[in-house]
Amino acid sequence: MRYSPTLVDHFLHPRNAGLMREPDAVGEDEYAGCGDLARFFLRVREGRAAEVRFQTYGCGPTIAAASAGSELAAGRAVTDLAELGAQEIEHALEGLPEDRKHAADVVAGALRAAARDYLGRRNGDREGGAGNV
Amino acid sequence: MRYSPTLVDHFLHPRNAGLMREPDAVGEDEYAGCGDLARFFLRVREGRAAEVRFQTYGCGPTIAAASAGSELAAGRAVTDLAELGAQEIEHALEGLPEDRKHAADVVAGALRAAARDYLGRRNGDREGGAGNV
Amino acid sequence: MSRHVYLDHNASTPVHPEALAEMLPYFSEVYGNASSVHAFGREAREALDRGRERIAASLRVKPDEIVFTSGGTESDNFAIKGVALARGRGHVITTQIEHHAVLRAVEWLETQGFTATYLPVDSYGMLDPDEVARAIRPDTILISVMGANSEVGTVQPLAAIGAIARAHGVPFHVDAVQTFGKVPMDVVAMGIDLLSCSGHKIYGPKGIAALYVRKGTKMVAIQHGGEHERRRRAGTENVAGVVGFARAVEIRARDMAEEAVRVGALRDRLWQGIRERVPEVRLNGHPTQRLPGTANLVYRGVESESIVLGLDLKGIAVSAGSACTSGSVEPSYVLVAMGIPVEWAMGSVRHSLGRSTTAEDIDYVIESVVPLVARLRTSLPVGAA
Amino acid sequence: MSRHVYLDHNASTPVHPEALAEMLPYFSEVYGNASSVHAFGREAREALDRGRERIAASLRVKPDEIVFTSGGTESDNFAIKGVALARGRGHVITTQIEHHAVLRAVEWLETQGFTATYLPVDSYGMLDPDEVARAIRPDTILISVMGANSEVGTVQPLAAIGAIARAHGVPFHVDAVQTFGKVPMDVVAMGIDLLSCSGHKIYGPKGIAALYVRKGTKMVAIQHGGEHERRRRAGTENVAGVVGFARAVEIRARDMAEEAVRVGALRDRLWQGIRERVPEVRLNGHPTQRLPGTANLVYRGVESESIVLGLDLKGIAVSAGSACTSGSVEPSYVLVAMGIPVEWAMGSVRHSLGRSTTAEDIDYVIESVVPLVARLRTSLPVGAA
Ligand SMILES: Cc1ncc(COP(=O)(O)O)c(C=O)c1O
Ligand SMILES: Cc1ncc(COP(=O)(O)O)c(C=O)c1O
Repeated sequence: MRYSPTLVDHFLHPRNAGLMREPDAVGEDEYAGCGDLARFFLRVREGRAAEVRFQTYGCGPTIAAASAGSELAAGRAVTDLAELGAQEIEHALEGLPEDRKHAADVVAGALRAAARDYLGRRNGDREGGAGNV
Repeated sequence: MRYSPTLVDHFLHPRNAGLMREPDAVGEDEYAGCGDLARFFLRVREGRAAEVRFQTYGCGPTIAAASAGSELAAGRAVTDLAELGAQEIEHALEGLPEDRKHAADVVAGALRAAARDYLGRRNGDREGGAGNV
Repeated sequence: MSRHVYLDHNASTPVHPEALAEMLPYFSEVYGNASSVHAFGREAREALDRGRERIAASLRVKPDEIVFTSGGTESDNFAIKGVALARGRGHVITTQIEHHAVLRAVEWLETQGFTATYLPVDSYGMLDPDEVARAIRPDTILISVMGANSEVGTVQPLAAIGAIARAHGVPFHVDAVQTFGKVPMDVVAMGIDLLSCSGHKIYGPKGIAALYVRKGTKMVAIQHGGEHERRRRAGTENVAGVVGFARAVEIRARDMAEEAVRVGALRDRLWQGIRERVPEVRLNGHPTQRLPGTANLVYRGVESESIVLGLDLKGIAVSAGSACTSGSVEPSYVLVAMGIPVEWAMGSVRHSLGRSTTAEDIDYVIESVVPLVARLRTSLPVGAA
Repeated sequence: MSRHVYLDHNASTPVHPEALAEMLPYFSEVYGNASSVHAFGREAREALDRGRERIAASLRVKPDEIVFTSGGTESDNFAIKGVALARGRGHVITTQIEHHAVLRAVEWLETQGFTATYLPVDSYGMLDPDEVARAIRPDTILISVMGANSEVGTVQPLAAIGAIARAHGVPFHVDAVQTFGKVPMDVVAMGIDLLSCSGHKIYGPKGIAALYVRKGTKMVAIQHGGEHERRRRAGTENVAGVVGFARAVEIRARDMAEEAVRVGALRDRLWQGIRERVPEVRLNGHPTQRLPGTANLVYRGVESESIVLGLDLKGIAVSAGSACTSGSVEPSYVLVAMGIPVEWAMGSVRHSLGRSTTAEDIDYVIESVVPLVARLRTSLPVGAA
């Protein structure tokens, strides 16, 4: 098999797939030139990702990467997720073939975007609040 | 085998090969661009080839063609040999591959040359004689 | 994964056991070089000549009109570049849905100062012969149209195109790699001047193919060296390959009609089974002018590669219309040329049936694909968000 | 004709039984297209990758520096045209004694506006590296020199030539079709940038070969189509061929040194046996820098083809240095380049020994050739007339 058993397992049984109602943050990334797309929803409690859900469109590795990404993001500090690297996703999948590295890229990108969306909103609140002080 | 059993037999056991002392006629032909060469010697009695010998240099089919040519020339009228066609040689060998047709050409050419050499010498004699009348 | 179902016969096929059996002596027993004049060489030459005659007979052409090559790609390259380079310059007509072996060869000619027209096709993948007639210019030197498309199976109106080519005195090349041995062809009646066909698509070995070149067609060699193949293609001849190819061709000629009916019925069973149970699926290609064993399906909103992977994990081999290699995916250029919307075209899956395919195989594929598509769609609906 | 003696191993060889055995499953069992992503394709891909690794290991290079092709001729064409067309114009250096696959490819480049120098060799068929150095010009884009000559077996001073090429920054191609697997080679130490090698000359199958392309060598594909072989050579890969080739290469690596000694001794026995009993015979080629199994003899005044035929009728396969095809014979261009007089060169006969050759074979050849040459000479002495 080209793909690790872990990747295959995520593909066959994706964790945390689907929409989230009223998320605290949403982030999306698309792989340039490629149709692959991932979107993550975060529910944040005390600066941590309490709940993570995703939607994705793409080849098997992208689906698996999104599932693995949702698992490793859960419980993590949002500030931490804002700097998430693709290698961590790839590591969680026990490797990716050279021509499928974009699966990790697009998922890491979407998670970072969601985290930054949250941090941006909070900053916006604070800034807004600061104006009222 | 590419070659007929008759051809192979002539190649393995060439008839009438070798020099002739004091022949009545000699003829030679060479295949243009190809190293193949045949030379025929005739001893003529009453307008017929009483004895035929040849020398040749060339590939197997040329050697065989010379041998076959020497056999079919023996006993023939020299005027007849002066018009000998390559097809007759080829026929005597039971065929030649397309790329070895030159074997028959060069042998027929050498036999014609020998016959014409004889006829030329005789004409020379007669013309010389006529001047004396 | 206990079950194995191979529905990728348009990619490659197993060598027919009879073809393999006939090839075997030509590896270690009859091993002479067919150019050698001694007995070992002549034995090889005889097998080669005989192979040429057998393939020529099946195409109903003359043996010396067959040139052996190393594959469909080489045959296509040879036909296109060989004719074009013999002219030096001019205009080539082809279609937007050719195999890359043709497209890239024509594109290369464009870099060498030739010009080219890539004709569109309709939504069935069919070329309109009138388009060909309109595209012909005084400097047109070649028309190259595939016999049948490998992705969707649409069979082109070759006879009509051939008649136009003949009327204009333009050489006509047909890439018949997916056509020869699958649907009836009459090379002469169709006015074909050059025809590519290949071993491994029709149960012959990989690494051997042929180009038919009608006598009198002006072309030059593109692989230079010794004087093999009547100086048209240099290189020691692959005798075992030719023998296996020849046998495979004969077997196809024998079995083609019967197989077409059997495989066509299985393909219909597949399509019926899926359309009844999966919403938003469509079948691409022409309803009647098509290869019997090819079913190209698209599932809206689902990416093909995830279906290929899902089925692969069930032991089923199909192929994605669009392949994401080296990071760049396009929807299949064939489907795009047919005007299939991109969100559909990204989800195309080709099933190509063959000799070994059974009704049980088909039912297993249907059983496997239905929940797979459902899962891929329901849990991962980006479009719906 | 009861006895069969094959002394034409430079023309082609039987597939080694171990190589054939390893190939067999890749015809009808593992038949996927190596470009397909499903399990059937991956199995084929693994065999292909593994084959590439095995051949790379034997050459001590990296697997992705190996490109598979259909034969030595294609490898030579690809190396020469691929490098030249990447540059667009320039000057190519080669020798007068290359195989036609190289000569004709370089000649073709000349028709495309490139220039070429064909270097002479000495009377042993040896190229002087200084000649190479002197021929290099600012616009020289390629040096192509064969590893060993197929007719006379002379092995060229590759390391010296490679050093010169490297010093001038000119890519160095070696046609090693007759060299690889027969004499030790060190691709990297010899400064070789491109190396052609082929299956059927070393007990692998016909129809498969490779080109080593050192990483960083600038070249373009010449066979266009799909993205196989890292976009360097389009076309479905011949998996069975690669597997058989890889095994053959490994066997050669294992047996080469021992075989060289054994076969070299048999060749000496042949030459001694003949020279003692036949007047006016000479051995062509280099006394020490040579392939172990090649003996090129010339018999003064006798035409080679009649010897080939005479031996053929005894079941012995040898080859003529000069071949009279399509009506035109030249003496071997290799012998002419070596300065062998024409009346000698027309009588050259190549004996190429191999794995199966025995001392009995050699004695039988000597016994057969002695009376044959005598008969051809005594009964048919044109020169003497
Ligand atoms: C229509 C068509 N032409 C050409 C080819 C090229 O054949 P190959 O990859 O065997 O060289 C193929 C197969 O992939 C094909 O389907
Ligand atoms: C030195 C050399 N180069 C190239 C070739 C061409 O190989 P092939 O005929 O297998 O394509 C040969 C074999 O004939 C050869 O001896």
